[in-house]
Amino acid sequence: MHTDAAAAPSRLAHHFPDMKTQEHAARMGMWLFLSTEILLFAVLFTAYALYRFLFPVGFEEASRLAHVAMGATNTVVLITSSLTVALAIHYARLGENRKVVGLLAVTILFGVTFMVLKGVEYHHHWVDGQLPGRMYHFAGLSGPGVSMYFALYFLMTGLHGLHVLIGMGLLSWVAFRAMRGEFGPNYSTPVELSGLYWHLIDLIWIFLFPLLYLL
Amino acid sequence: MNQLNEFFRQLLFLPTQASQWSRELDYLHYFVFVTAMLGAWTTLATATVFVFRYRRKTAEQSTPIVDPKPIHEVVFIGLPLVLFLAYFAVGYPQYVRLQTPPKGAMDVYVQGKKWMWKFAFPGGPNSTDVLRVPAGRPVRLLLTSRDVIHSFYVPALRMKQDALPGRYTQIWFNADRPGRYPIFCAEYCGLGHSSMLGELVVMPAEEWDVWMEQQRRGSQPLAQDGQPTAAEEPDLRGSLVDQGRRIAAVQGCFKCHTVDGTQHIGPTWLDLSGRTVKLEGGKTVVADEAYLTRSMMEPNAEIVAGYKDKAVMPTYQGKLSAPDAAAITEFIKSLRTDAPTAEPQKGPIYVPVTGK
Amino acid sequence: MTAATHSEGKHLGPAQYVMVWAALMVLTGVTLAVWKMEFSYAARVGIALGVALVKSALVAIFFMHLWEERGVARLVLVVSGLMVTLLIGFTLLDNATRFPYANPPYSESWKDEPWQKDAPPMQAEPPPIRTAPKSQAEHPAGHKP
Amino acid sequence: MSPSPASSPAYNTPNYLNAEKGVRSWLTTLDHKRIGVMYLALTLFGFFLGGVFALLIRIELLTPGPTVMDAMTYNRMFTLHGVIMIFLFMIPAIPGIFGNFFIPLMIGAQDVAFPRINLLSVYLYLLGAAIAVWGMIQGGTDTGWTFYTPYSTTTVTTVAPVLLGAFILGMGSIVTGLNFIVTVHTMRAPGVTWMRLPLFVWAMYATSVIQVLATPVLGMTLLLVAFEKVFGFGIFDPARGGDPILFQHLFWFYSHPAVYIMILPAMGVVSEVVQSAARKNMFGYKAVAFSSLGIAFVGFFVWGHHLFTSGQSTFASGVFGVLSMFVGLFTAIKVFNWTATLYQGAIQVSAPFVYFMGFLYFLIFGGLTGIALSTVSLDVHWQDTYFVVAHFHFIMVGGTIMAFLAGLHYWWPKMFGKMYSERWALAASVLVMVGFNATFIPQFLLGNMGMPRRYYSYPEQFQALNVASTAGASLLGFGFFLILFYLVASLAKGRASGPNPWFSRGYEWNTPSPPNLLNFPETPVIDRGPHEYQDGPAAEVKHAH
Repeated sequence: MHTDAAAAPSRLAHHFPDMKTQEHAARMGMWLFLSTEILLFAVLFTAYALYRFLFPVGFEEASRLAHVAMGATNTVVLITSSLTVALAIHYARLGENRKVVGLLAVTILFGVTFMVLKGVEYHHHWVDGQLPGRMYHFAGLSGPGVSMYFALYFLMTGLHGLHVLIGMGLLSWVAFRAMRGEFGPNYSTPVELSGLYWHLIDLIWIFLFPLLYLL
Repeated sequence: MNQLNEFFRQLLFLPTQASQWSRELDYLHYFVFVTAMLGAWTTLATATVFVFRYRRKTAEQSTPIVDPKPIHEVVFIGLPLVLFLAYFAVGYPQYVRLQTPPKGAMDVYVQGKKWMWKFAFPGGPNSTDVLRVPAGRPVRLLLTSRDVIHSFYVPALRMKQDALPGRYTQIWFNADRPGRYPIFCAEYCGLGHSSMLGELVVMPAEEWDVWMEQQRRGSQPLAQDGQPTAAEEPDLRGSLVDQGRRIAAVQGCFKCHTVDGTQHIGPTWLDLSGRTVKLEGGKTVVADEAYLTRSMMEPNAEIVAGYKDKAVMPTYQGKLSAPDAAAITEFIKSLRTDAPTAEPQKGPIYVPVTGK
Repeated sequence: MTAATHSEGKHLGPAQYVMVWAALMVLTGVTLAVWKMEFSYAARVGIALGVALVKSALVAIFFMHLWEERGVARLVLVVSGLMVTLLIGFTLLDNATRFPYANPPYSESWKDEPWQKDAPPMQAEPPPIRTAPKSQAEHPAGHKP
Repeated sequence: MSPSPASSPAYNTPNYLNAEKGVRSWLTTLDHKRIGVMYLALTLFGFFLGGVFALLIRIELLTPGPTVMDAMTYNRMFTLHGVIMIFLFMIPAIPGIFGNFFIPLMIGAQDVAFPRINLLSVYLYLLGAAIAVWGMIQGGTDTGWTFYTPYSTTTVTTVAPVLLGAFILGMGSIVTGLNFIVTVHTMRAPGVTWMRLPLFVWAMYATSVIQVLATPVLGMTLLLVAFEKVFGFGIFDPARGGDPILFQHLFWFYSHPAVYIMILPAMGVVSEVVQSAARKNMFGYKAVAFSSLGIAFVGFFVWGHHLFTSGQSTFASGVFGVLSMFVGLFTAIKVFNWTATLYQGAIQVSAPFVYFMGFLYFLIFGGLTGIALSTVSLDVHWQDTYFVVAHFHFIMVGGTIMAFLAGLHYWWPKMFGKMYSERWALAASVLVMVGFNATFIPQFLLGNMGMPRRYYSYPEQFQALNVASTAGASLLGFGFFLILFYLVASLAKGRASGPNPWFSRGYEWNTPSPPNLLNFPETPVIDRGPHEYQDGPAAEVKHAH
């Protein structure tokens, strides 16, 4: 494969010498952005580590209230959606836009599934009063660290869920562009970048699932 | 040695040294000061010499390329590193010593709250703002706070420790020079941060023993506030407001009245002065100086609405002189806030979650 | 994709992606299996985190194409990971070694220390951890047996 | 460098200032130079606001008791001063202004990598600033810029808007840093190798790494505080088992590296100024370049030195203390190399150089007091006193602002093509430096005496030094106004500076002043390092104009 800037002159910004530099820059920018996302979650992971260290019993008991079956299903859903995105990128590079659209649609469907299951879980916790901090009023379990677990549970899954929503938005936009047949061997950057974002969401969930549901 | 110490202490505007630890800390301070000054001025003098020696002669003068040899950078790195690590090697053990109380140290519980210091000896007595300790004996402070973070700071001891709400931190000292030293709050805690002053009274050990003996003789030493010794002159420093605060603390007013708007056994003093107060029985009265003084002398004559069952305040007739009462009134008048919401502050409550 | 940073022949095909996916599924199964077994606390934490690390490495290297990426992009993830470790590590270092009562009340570090008898009461005895009575355990999913 | 000379016909295109006209063309510009100028106007306005609050604080402290305001107003004043100075001036100023303007010029690029995102950062700055300042004034925030819990979560004043504003400002800062990293990696002209990068670019690169890695932590932490205050989540709430020191850990994980976000660009600026003013290549280029990265890296390991008296463990304090020494070490390396650069130079004592000398002086003393503070035991006395205030201002005002002024005077002719009055500039520099010393040396002594910071009233023995400090502050304020006055006057009446008034060989001087809308008519090819003056006037890029 070689760069063919002339084939897509409109995509080359004036300040870049050629397409390959421009795409390299875009990918590097995305990676740096992902690192800020990781650091954003790092705060919650730190709080989690600290309070788990301080209140091991409270956290263990509280995590028994989490709905493991739904969590596990969501894990499978997200990992599979990562596969579909990876395949979408693969076909975008080959210029097979129809396959890209299909795979992205499946991915978005997985995203919807994830959010629905998450919503069901939230609903159960809400009904039972298993809520963060001062809102916690679940009669079945009390003690030091319990409401802290739910504060972190809601913050971490909430922030993650927000990212899933943003990711679904990004993928819909990319799918729309794929529908117009924009991607090919010379141009697949938007698919790749939004794919990176989706994989990061998966990557964070891989840690959230055992920490919040299983330990 | 002593003169040298005194010379540097005054040169650097440092307060009295009231403990051996503070003296040793100051020696490190002098060492850091002298070496840092030498290093700094040597560097700056070198730069200045270069500025005068290498002035530009023509606008586009050429200069040689000068690159460092490895030895240059080794020296540039090595010299400060050795010096900085030397500072640390002296300073860190000192810090560890301050954080490790010796066995047999006397415990004192310190509670910061907006905006005063409360002290409690195990077995009594308690006191507000004034801590009396014996000279030459190690004292461990266990600090906590009722609301936000405060920091217990005694410049004369060069010692500071934050008081955290809901938990304890510790620090210890061994003051060896009798005297009265100010206590500051060093962690910003709101409106009264800068008036959260206290006093550390270091008494000769025998005197302190006698004083303690007297304090514990009462029927309820745990509930009792420490009183000043008879020989002590009243502290007349500061404005009338400061004095009023001190007198209120000694008289135990803060056991029932708060100054930060929190409701307690008695009505809060914050924004009290000038306010129209509703009384039991429906009457109202403006809280002016006369009302405030009346309330001290005949507290049960005009009971504030809602406090009927809690009307436990004793009369201070005979306990408070007229100037003392005036000083307290002034202090109450100084307590104002223009807080944008009228709702009084609810401090955090320290009851565990019971999950009901 | 252009050749700038992706050397020839390093591209993965659908078959490889499916293999990675299968590996991820197996590892998820391992995590769940370990959770069902009664290992010690430390072992459970260790295995769960270890498996999560392996899984995230798989996602990063294959799905996110670090395999074909050059230079800085690889560094970015490693450095972010380092910073996260740093933040968690130093914070825990402090809480694990500090004066026990400077940690929150009823936390682990208060447990083994005999609290001074004459301390002014700060709060009542720590409430015991009370677990859910039977009637509460009727949720559709997820309760640990 | 062998680009077309600045006088060649290729350069007879309009410069970036007059290429397009009208407010709209400024508000929608994607040009990095215009964005730099917009940052100049915005951050200077922030600096003015913060300065006014600083003077009000100093006036209040003239007498031990109440002077002109009550305690609540005073607490709001220092909160406004801190938040505005740090988030609206110190952090965005040098990267926003000089970074945007000069990084592309210095690496031979036409623009930064993501011009649209660059413009977005300006609007994020505006939005964040508006929300934060509005929130502080409307809600009367009185927490100080550190937002320590549980004070910030229990105070009766409004805090959430300021936190949100700071979060948005943080996003702007991240975006700028991200942009610079990618720019430096991907857009260097042929011949601009890593070892030929101007030292300002090195410093900005290191700064950007910190911005990208540290700022999200602050953003999330502030959001947690807002959640706690509004919904009572209890992460930092002692009543629910939360640990207030956790907030301090998270806060300083950003805010300590943040002081390097403020000082590293300053170090980059003076590296350029000193080479140009002394007509010398940097003595120990690699040492200076890599020490920037060293500071950025080690800066992440030292945050705990803000917590020596907070209840942090003794052991952790030791670890943080000894690591802090290494940050000081990297700064010392830079100081020695700058000094050695003067050796055998050809020094022109102009306004930028005077500010460089001022910077050197303030950085040395500010840095050494920093080392003294991280000598763990001494900090127990100084923590939260005016000594810390003075140390911080020595580095931030004495260091960053001196460097900012050095850069402003050095690059002013490049940015606007006009020369200011050198005589007025020298007079103002003396005023600023004397005023600065008079303001903050008394504060060191106040700290030694034990006066805690954020004190509205104070015991009488502290008054004399406080009065001296206030006097110095008014001198300082007057100096800044003088600078503003002659710089603005130079725009209207100054003589044209020509492309290279300093006869500098920094890469950015190979463009006309002000530069063209398109920086270079064709991609330049670089064949020598910046600031090499060994071969006489013959090698100078000649600019007939």
